[in-house]
Amino acid sequence: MGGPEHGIGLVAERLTRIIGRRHVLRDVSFRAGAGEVVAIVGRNGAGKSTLLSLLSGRQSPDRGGVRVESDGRVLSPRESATVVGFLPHDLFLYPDLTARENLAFFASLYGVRHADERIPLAIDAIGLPRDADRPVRTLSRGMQQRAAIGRLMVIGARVWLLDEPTTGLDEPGRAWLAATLDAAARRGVLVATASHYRAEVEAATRVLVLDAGRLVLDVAGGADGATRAFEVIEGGIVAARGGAA
Amino acid sequence: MRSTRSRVARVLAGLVLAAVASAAVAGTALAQEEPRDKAAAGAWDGSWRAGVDDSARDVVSGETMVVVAYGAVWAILFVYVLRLAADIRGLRRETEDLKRLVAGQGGKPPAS
Amino acid sequence: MTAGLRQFGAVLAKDARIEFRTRDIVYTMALFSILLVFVFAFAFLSDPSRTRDYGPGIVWVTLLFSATVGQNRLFDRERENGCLWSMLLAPVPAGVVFAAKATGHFLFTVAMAAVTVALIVVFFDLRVLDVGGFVGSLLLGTAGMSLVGTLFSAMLMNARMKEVLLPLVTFPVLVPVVIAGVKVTALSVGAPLQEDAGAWLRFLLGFDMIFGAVTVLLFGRMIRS
Amino acid sequence: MGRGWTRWIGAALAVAALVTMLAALYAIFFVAPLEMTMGIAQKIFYIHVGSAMNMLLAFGVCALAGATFLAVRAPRARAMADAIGVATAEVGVTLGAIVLVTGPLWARKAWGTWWTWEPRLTLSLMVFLLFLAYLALRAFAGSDRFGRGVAAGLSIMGIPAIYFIHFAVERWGGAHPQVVYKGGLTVPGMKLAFWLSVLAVSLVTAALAYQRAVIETQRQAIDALFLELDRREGLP
Repeated sequence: MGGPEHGIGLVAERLTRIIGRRHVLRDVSFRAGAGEVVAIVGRNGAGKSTLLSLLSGRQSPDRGGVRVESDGRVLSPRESATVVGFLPHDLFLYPDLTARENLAFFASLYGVRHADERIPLAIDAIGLPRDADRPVRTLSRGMQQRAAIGRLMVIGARVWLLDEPTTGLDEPGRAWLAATLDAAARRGVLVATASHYRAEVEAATRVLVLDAGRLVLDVAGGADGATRAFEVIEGGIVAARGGAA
Repeated sequence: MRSTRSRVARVLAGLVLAAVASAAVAGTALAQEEPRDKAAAGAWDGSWRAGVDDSARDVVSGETMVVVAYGAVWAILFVYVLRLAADIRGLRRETEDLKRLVAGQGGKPPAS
Repeated sequence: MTAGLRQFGAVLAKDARIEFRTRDIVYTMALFSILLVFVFAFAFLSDPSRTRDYGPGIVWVTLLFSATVGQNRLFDRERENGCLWSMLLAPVPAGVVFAAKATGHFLFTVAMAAVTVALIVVFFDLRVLDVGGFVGSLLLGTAGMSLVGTLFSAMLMNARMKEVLLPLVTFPVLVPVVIAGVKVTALSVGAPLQEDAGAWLRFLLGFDMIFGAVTVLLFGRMIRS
Repeated sequence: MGRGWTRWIGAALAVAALVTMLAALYAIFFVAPLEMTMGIAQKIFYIHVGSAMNMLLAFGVCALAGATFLAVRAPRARAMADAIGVATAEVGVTLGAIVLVTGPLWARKAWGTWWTWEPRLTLSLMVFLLFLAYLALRAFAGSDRFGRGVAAGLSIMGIPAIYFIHFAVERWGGAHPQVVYKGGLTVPGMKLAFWLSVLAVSLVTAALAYQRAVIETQRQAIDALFLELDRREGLP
């Protein structure tokens, strides 16, 4: 696992998000470094999407904060925006533009240099050469998912935040995603995904378990990490309280 | 049971108040409305004074106007004070819910 | 600064491309405005010699309502996949995103207005004497509408009652634009008002500049509040 | 703000408002002489203009509160700004209702029509509409921070909007600004009645707005308590 000092780092400090009279997220703190693949798991409504939304800057926390570091230096909001890529549940793609046009638009928005070389590479990498010129609206959910990941590649994000990226992906699609995330991690990208699937948790280098907005488990990934995580989710709060104390 | 009856009563009171108010306004308007054709003398010079019509000025006595005006002022202020009272009653009800929850009698906190 | 301009261009080009492909904003506005013109044509007991009196009013009511109808559709493409935030999370000043969207709306509305106003001039037999003032007031007025309208249509993108809220919020602010616009349009078709069209045009320009600054500054703050 | 302390201020404001209002009414009906052209109906003028001036003042305070809400990060300051914003807006709408009821009654006697586009009357109508839009945004554009931020944005934009509306409405009836009806405040008795009623309406506005702000602060406190309950719910 890359040391947190060099390369990109993401620090969440006592993140709290309140909506109406409920704590959607309570005092969540963790630090992740380059090369890590962090799986964020938990029941529906545990706060997974909210956590990713806060990490990306889509929502601002009621208490606490998020910092992006590069080689130990804290990045400014503008710099952070350049390196953080967010793939929310609603994909961030214009349905009336084709995949290629979407990638070109975001490349110029992020000021990506020699985009004309990066885009074809990304299109091949995400396996959409034939469908790159059809409006995204006409693609299947799985293909749209791939195009959305292509967006992260094109803008050269060093932190990937993905909200349930496997929805709509078939078996080969899931395998492709796992391989893509793994390759990205090896390149020093910090990957964080909210997910349900055991396979994804096992492939992760680290597992964060959220329950009712609280971070109840933060352990290494792999087979046993996944087992403990899903025990905690099924067992509910009491078992985790005992286990993690 | 008491709360729903008082809410129904309050709604009825509000409706009656609104009906009376609108009847009063309509009444004064209709009472002395007589046909008045505003033949546009020449081209409109753009000024709002073109609408001035001195013949209709002294149709309703000044006293009525003053009574209606100051009556309306007090009515409007009174309605707002009623609204504040309703707000306070709402706060008191929410405090009751809170006390019940804190005392652990269960029950879900009301949706915010 | 050049980065900002490039990003402004990227957003505007994106909107133009989508609009060229789907045409839903311009069609919505064009159809709505043409229907409005027909309604006006039949609604006014048209004494042909007096069209000068209500012609300008019709132009501006049609323009205001069509622009607002277009506003509601302007962010539909953003709403579908949450794309407004895809732009705001990029290293782009929020004001640039706002300015590009407002400019987009301005261009679409001007394109629609060209057709609609021509129709009105024909249907209501308005003899435009001062074309400069006539066109100038339409451009400056539309700019004001685009600035104020785009700010609130962005904020109301997900609001349930946005079709009602948007006019309720923007019309009071746009009353001066309509007053000034109708004045200049009336003067340009020869209404006998002893007024200086230039003064009203400067008034519209002042409105656009001040509200341009206010809306650009407010956008970032309001979207993230 | 301790309970006793706030209750004391609320009561003091209410009493002051009532006393001043009674004094103003006395001045209006017993001190100020009858105005020649309009007779007794001119007495509507005092409360009408008093309310209109205070509505504008309320809008200014609402805009300041809106600016604070958007500019400041500290939660307590934002909550206070939000409370003041909604309080001044609601009382502003109440004053607007008074202005738009007494206005036509006044216009009927002064100019023979229920409504004229006299510059100040028109401006009052527009400020009233802006307040309504503000409250509508708070109600329908989201009850969370975002909805309040949009309403705050409108209140800030209201300031330049009012300037442009005022300018345009003044010149709407021809290029030269209209000679605005001064209400014939020539005699000292009338001036006393006028300024007393402006003061009276100001105190009424302050009393009502203060009470509404206190209610809003208490509502925020209750929300915070529910939140505290929610926070403790998960702990053992």
